[in-house]
Amino acid sequence: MKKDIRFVQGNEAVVEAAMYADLDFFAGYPITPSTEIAELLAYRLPKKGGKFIQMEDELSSMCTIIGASLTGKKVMTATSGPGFSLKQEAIGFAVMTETPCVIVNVQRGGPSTGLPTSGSQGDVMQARWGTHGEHAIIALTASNNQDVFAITVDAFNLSETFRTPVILLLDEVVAHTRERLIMPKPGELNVVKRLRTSVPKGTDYHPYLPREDGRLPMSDFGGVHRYNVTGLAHDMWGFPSNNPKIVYGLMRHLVDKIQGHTKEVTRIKEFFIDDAEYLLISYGSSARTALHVVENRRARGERLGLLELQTLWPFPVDVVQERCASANCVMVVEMNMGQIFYEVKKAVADPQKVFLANQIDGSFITPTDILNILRIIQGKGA
Amino acid sequence: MKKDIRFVQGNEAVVEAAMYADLDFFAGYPITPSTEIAELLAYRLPKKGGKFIQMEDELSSMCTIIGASLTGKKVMTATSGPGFSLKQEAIGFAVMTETPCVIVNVQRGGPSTGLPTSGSQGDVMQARWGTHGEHAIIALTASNNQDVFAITVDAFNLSETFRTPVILLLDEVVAHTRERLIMPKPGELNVVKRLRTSVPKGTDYHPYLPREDGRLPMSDFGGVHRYNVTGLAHDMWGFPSNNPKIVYGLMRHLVDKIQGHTKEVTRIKEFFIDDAEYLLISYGSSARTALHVVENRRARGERLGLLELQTLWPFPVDVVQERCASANCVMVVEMNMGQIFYEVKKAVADPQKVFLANQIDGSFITPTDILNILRIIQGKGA
Amino acid sequence: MAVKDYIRERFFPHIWCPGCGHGTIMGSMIRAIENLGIKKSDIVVISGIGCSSRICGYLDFHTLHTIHGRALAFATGVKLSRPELTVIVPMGDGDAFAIGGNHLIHSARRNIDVTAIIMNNNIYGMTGGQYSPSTRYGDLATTAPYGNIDQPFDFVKLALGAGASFVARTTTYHATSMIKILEKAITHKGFSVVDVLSQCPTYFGRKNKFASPVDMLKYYKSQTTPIGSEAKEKNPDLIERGIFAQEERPEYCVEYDKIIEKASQRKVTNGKV
Amino acid sequence: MAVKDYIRERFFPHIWCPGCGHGTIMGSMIRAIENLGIKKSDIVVISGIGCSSRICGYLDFHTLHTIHGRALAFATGVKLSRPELTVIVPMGDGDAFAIGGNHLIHSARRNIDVTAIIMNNNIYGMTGGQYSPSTRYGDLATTAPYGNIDQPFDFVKLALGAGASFVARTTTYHATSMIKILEKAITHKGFSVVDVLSQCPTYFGRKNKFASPVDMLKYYKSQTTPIGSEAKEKNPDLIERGIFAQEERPEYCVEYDKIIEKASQRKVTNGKV
Amino acid sequence: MTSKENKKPVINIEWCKGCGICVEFCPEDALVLNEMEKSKLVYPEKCNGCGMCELRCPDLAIELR
Amino acid sequence: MTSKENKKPVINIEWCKGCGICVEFCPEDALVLNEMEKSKLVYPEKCNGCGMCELRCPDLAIELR
Amino acid sequence: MERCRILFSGSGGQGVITASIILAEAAVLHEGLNAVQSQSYGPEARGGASRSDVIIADSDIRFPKVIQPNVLVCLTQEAYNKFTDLIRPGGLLLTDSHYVKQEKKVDAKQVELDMYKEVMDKIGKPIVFNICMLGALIELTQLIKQESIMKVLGSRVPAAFLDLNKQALELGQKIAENFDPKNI
Amino acid sequence: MERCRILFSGSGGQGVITASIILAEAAVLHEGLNAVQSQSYGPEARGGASRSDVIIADSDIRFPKVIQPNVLVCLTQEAYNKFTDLIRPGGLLLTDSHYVKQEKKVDAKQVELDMYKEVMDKIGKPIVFNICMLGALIELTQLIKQESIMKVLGSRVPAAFLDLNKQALELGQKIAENFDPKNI
Ligand SMILES: Cc1ncc(C[n+]2csc(CCOP(=O)(O)OP(=O)(O)O)c2C)c(N)n1
Ligand SMILES: Cc1ncc(C[n+]2csc(CCOP(=O)(O)OP(=O)(O)O)c2C)c(N)n1
Ligand code: SF4
Ligand code: SF4
Ligand code: SF4
Ligand code: SF4
Ligand code: SF4
Ligand code: SF4
Ligand SMILES: [Mg+2]
Ligand SMILES: [Mg+2]
Repeated sequence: MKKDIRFVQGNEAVVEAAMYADLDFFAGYPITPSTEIAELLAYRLPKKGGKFIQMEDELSSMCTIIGASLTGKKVMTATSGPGFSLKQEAIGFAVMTETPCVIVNVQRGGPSTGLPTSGSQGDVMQARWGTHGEHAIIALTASNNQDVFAITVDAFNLSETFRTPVILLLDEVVAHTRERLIMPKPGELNVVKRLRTSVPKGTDYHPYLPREDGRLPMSDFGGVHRYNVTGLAHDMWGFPSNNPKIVYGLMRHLVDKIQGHTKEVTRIKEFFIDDAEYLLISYGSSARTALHVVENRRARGERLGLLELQTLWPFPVDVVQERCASANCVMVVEMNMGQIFYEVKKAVADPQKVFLANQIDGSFITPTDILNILRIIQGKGA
Repeated sequence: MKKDIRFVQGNEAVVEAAMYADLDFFAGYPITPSTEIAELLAYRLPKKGGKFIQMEDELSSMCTIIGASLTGKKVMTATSGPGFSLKQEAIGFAVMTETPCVIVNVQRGGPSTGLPTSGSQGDVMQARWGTHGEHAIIALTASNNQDVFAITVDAFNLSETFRTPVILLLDEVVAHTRERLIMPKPGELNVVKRLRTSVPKGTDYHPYLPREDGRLPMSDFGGVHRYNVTGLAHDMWGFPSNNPKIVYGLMRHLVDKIQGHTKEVTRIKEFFIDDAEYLLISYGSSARTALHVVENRRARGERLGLLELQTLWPFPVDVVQERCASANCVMVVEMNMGQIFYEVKKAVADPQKVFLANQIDGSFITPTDILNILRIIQGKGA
Repeated sequence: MAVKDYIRERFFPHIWCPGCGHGTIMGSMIRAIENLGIKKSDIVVISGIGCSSRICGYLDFHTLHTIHGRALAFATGVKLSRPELTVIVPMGDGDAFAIGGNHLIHSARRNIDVTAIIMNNNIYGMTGGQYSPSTRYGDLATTAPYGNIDQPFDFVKLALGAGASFVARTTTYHATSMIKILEKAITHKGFSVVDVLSQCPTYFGRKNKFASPVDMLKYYKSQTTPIGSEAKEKNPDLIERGIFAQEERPEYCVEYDKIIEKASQRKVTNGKV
Repeated sequence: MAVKDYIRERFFPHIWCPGCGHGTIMGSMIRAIENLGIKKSDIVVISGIGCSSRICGYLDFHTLHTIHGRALAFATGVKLSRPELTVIVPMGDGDAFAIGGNHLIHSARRNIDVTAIIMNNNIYGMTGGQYSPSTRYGDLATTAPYGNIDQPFDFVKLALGAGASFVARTTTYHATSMIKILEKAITHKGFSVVDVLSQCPTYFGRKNKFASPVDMLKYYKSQTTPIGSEAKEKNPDLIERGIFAQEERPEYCVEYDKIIEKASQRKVTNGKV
Repeated sequence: MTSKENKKPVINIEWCKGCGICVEFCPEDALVLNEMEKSKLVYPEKCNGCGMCELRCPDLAIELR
Repeated sequence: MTSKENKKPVINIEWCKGCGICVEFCPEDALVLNEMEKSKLVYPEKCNGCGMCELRCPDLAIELR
Repeated sequence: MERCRILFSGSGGQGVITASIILAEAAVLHEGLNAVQSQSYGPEARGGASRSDVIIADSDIRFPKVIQPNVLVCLTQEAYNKFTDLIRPGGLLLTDSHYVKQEKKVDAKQVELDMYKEVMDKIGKPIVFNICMLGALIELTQLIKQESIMKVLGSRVPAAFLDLNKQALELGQKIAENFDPKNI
Repeated sequence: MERCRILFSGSGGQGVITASIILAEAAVLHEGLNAVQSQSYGPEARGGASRSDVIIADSDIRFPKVIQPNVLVCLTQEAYNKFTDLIRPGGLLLTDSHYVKQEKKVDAKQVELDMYKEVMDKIGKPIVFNICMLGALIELTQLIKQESIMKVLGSRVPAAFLDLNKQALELGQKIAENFDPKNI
């Protein structure tokens, strides 16, 4: 079979991947630079009997997909900064009710309306901490179309596996850059199906009682099991409880099911790491610039390496620590004032060797930007 | 003059302090456990010609106070977890437009609806990172009525001084506990007035051109200077710009005016720190339990000390580092899964000596909770 | 089946205060459903946050207790995914028309087949008696200590203005007709809004000089009148009850099926529209 | 004064596409203000986000360019703080009635003295042509490639249902009457909503077979009619324009003054209400 | 539905919260609030089986049987 | 306001975007889009000074003077 | 003085929370003491069991909750069952015989008073039952002076009702004064 | 092949962005090459100057933006003024004489073609001006084969207009072929 090659934007890669992962339902509200995702799905979803709805705002879009997910659908929404802020309350509801869903946030320049059409990576910490209350979350990213595809499929898979919202944290540059996408064949990538309970009708089903392997099989709303779902702290039946023991169990479960599976959730890519003196750590579009620099300097014999993170949350502390151990110097390349930078500092044994190479003026980070900072780190001045 | 002593809830202390700090305008939406603030202000504000309005939701409440602030008023809103999530987009607008305002978030158990009537400190990281886009923020807290009063006045002062939203991050226990409040006399506490431009009518006024001391005098909307305010990246006139130089300057200004003044913004309290072997770090209601433990053990000759943080953001890295230097062991006492804990770990030279003493089951952290963990840290087991 | 077959008995007596109208509405809902003979597993009840919203815990249907004001958005997701289910959304007046007002008008506009039941007690019960968008001018509330200066919405007018195809009003006093109205609302193919006046003796009543729940029901009895009655002509202050609109209009999920049909006939052309 | 005295000339030519109706509305706004003789420094213009909202940059008043959908909430803060100012809020149809719908109906309910001008192009212009709550059934949009199945709001009906005391509709073709209507809306003491049909040739027009802005104005000319005209009787599909409501009702800020008066007469009793 | 005519209210005193609604609006005054503030069918002979007490009780505490 | 009767449209070609609205709806057909796609008062004598071109121009590019 | 930790418990309508606040406020405003008060919110506070924690001391009070009360007041059987085990050895357990039957011995002074009945007999207004309870409490504990309570009531209660409250307070004191432990 | 970095610039309605995408898509889908394309969004994309970056290479392309183009296409004077300094030494600068007057010498092959006029004269439809430009570009750079462009057009353009596009493409090629640098 001939390869199915496309020339598409990152946003289109998201759409193709979501369709590949059996997306059934999308609700959204337009916002630059994520709008193409909605536009394409408005066209694509009905073709396979799926549902697309443009809601009145981002708050309702988020709520709508949660409702749809509970009926057994695979669901997604897509937005950018301001809309991501608006979705936070409902994202917390999805966390608390353990409802699978994928939220795409195509980052643009902030804060506030900021620079709507510029790339940025300013929402990394918000993806982790944007909703109120203690919780854990999964956030993934990618730097090129092929990876965007794979990571999007992964986002759905992890969302189903851990019954949790997964945030796909892209950025304007990745979303809007057109490049090749080789469409994976059906079956080529793993697609995790919704895990449904095997408890038969008439037998008690506990929506919030984890199995031995920690997973919680679901029962579709409208199916044979009638149960309650609430954003309040709740017991294994889904009914409100403020019994400290039950609350404690719930909180630990919600956090541990993610933090405790960091290894399984971690996706990274490594370039010339083994003997790297200067280890660059980057993600999303800025990893492209970082890789450009690494390849370029390797060609001149300089020992640069790149660790590209695709899982941002839970932060892969162990992997980062290990990979940084032998480098003389670590440089985090990102388009903000150091959000992953501080996580790396926290992770490594000798934080004073970690530096930040960044760009915050709305323009895309260039190889020169990185090299200039590298030179300074090397003590060579400006 | 006789002391004016009151017996009030923390929420009332906030109200008294806000009135002391010349609050003119409050907009809010009821939510437990912050509602008393709105209720009391509905009664109090009109008495002095101030305005109280209950809006249709939290999003609009936040926007409404920003509008009012721009006309020259001192403004406040109050909410709790879910409402705080909803305000995030507009908080970012206040950051970007440098509009003074105070946002009270009385924390309750989360995530989602969680435990609406329980105390918690789960929104600490959200206060820092809840809105999209890179930014800086000031967040304050306090543990008892007298401090709540002083810190609330401070919140207004810092908000005016730095032209920035200030988050007053209380918790249910502090908000709902009744205790003594000795009302400061007029003039006893400093009250910073809105800094208005001295540029006369007809002369050009630059709303976003910092003075030499870094401050930006304001001109009331409706006054003699007509200018533009926007959430887009903007120039010194307030007009949209995506010129990288201007954007860079704006971003640095927004962040540096706060991060660069960490020392001025830092409020702490110290108890028995000098010779403390075991240094507890805490804030808000949990600092009460921590202090209880410290005093209790000191009485038995054990060298415990407490560093109570009242400024959470910008995180007082230097102070924490310095105070922790001589302790054998640092214990962060909080009611979440370690939000300030990780900041402390980041700040100190030897992070492995930092431990977490926390409570996440919805009940208030007790001296026994802390002592049990202390015993384990001391290697004495459970 | 008996009423008890529709509830989760272990949570009774329920949490609502003595004489709270919300319980009566719950009873009427159950009876309407019983009369219609809808299977319990075909019903999804979705609520927001408020005293009213606690209804979810008590009903033995698929129940989804969501966040304040957004229940209809969740309902849109459930209904559009599974149009064959009966979706009922009981809401407080604040939930439905303060924070949730936008979702209500947009649901009405789309005419999605969901039944919105407004458990309208003219106050925020759950948070302890603040004024709501249906608190009348001059009424007292904890955030309106000098009397409310907000004009209330007329929920019926607003729902009609937004395009709702079924709009009705009733009260907890008029339990028999409430049941009938709810039956019609639930069977109506399209978005239905039923404004049910419901007493909150604890907060609204106490603040506004109603000595007891009984007094509040007396008020509903004496101060309301069927639509277009003579009494209304004489006393225009009377609140009308009955069905204000019941129209057949294109329903959203049905319309969506047409989209699916159209779409499946067209060929995908390189992902371009 | 001339039109140019009301604008920030250095930003001209403006950013709107050739033939975009938003410019015409801006012109009419300026002329209405000029006719009313209101001082520039007494006017605050507040907008949200959208092509429409860029109007703030161009007008030499106090201008506040806020976030999507919330302009009226900001306006409430400004107006309630400084009731003596004239507050005008130009909004896109999406801004006003999609994400911002709730604030619009609540502003109407409160009857706060703010003038909301809906620059209604039946589309999301800024984001490139998605359907809005006023996109008609069957129209095409980038998110409605098979034709829109949403029913549009009738903004006039909705505003009336929400209790707005001044409601009008006009079009960019009818520039003269637009100016008159805007004058009345601005002077009206209370919340005013003016729905101005405004062409977006770039997205709405192109998708929906309007060859040019001119064609769109022709449509406004031929497909609208004054309220209660004979033409409407013959062709009920015609869109009515004119003033639908203009009523004196208690205005929010005025009411608030009464609260202040009441409050200052009562003694504080230990902070208790 | 079967006819309710011969049925009389049975009150679940565990659920009854004593609001008095059934008592006040019983057309035949058949019900009374007892000393425990619970509704009681004191005059069963008066009861016409109309069922309004059942329908109005906010606590689902009355069932005609 | 002063009478506009003797006034004629003056077009600011820097601002005119050539949308053609003024041209199409001029009651006297006094305006034309020129080769640069800018509006031009080609027949000043026809112009009746009604000012509709000014009022409808989306670019504030016309002023009657 | 010794730090005194008091836990008040009862049902929603009995006014326990109000009484507890009055007590604490009296301590702070009129006796120069420190006091903290907090109460259980949450679903259980509506209709069901309600609880109010008061600590009174002459030094600073940090930890504001009562874990082991010196003084436990239970005004419903449910509250009695729930809280009675918490009491500190040697503490005081006060109940009202109309509502509660003390079923077991605890290592505390157990006082059962007929306050409700007496209020109904002597005053006839159940609304001041809580104040009567407060009277009994201050009599038994000698924690706060009657005048201090009256001052607080003076600032909170409409003048017309002040006398009624005073009667209730004094009634409570008298009942407690007359209490003979042997009666249990 | 050498990595080729192309910067297209012009005004909104000229179809530069579409042309750039067609070029890049042809490289990827029909010539087995890598290509990335991105464009400026933002206010300037509406009405004002628009810009599209294309990189074509036979190896992986990491950094996706064009900083110094080998090939610079300017279709308005404004674009010419703004971007002309960016060109790489030895690169190619292509402009249309109807829109742009090349005012200075740069260290690049400067090509000024009369594409707009020719399109109007020979085809009469300004809409295919961008395709004509593309024809000239592939002729001058020999980067992509004509057939590859036509294949992309075949999948994008309604059948009825395909021929028109072909004409334009070929016209562009011919204009470029005939270009004599001495004419400048
Ligand atoms: C986002 C958010 N804001 C506010 C609240 C607090 N809150 C809970 S219920 C409620 C209103 C209750 O009033 P209503 O909807 O009329 O229901 P009722 O309790 O009267 O039945 C409010 C404001 C919340 N839970 N979430
Ligand atoms: C919270 C948020 N959501 C979405 C957007 C993206 N957005 C900007 S303008 C707009 C709609 C524009 O449509 P309309 O309000 O009708 O104004 P127009 O551009 O048509 O004048 C949208 C969805 C945003 N800026 N903020
Ligand atoms: S507070 Fe009001 S609405 Fe809530 S349960 Fe009590 S009576 Fe009902
Ligand atoms: S896109 Fe539409 S609304 Fe926006 S400026 Fe262009 S024509 Fe006007
Ligand atoms: S059934 Fe009717 S008559 Fe009988 S007790 Fe109930 S209300 Fe009264
Ligand atoms: S109506 Fe129900 S709750 Fe009320 S008194 Fe009668 S039986 Fe009891
Ligand atoms: S209406 Fe204005 S912009 Fe349009 S052609 Fe005429 S002058 Fe030019
Ligand atoms: S003023 Fe009137 S007549 Fe004269 S050019 Fe303009 S539209 Fe035509
Ligand atoms: Mg209510
Ligand atoms: Mg629009």
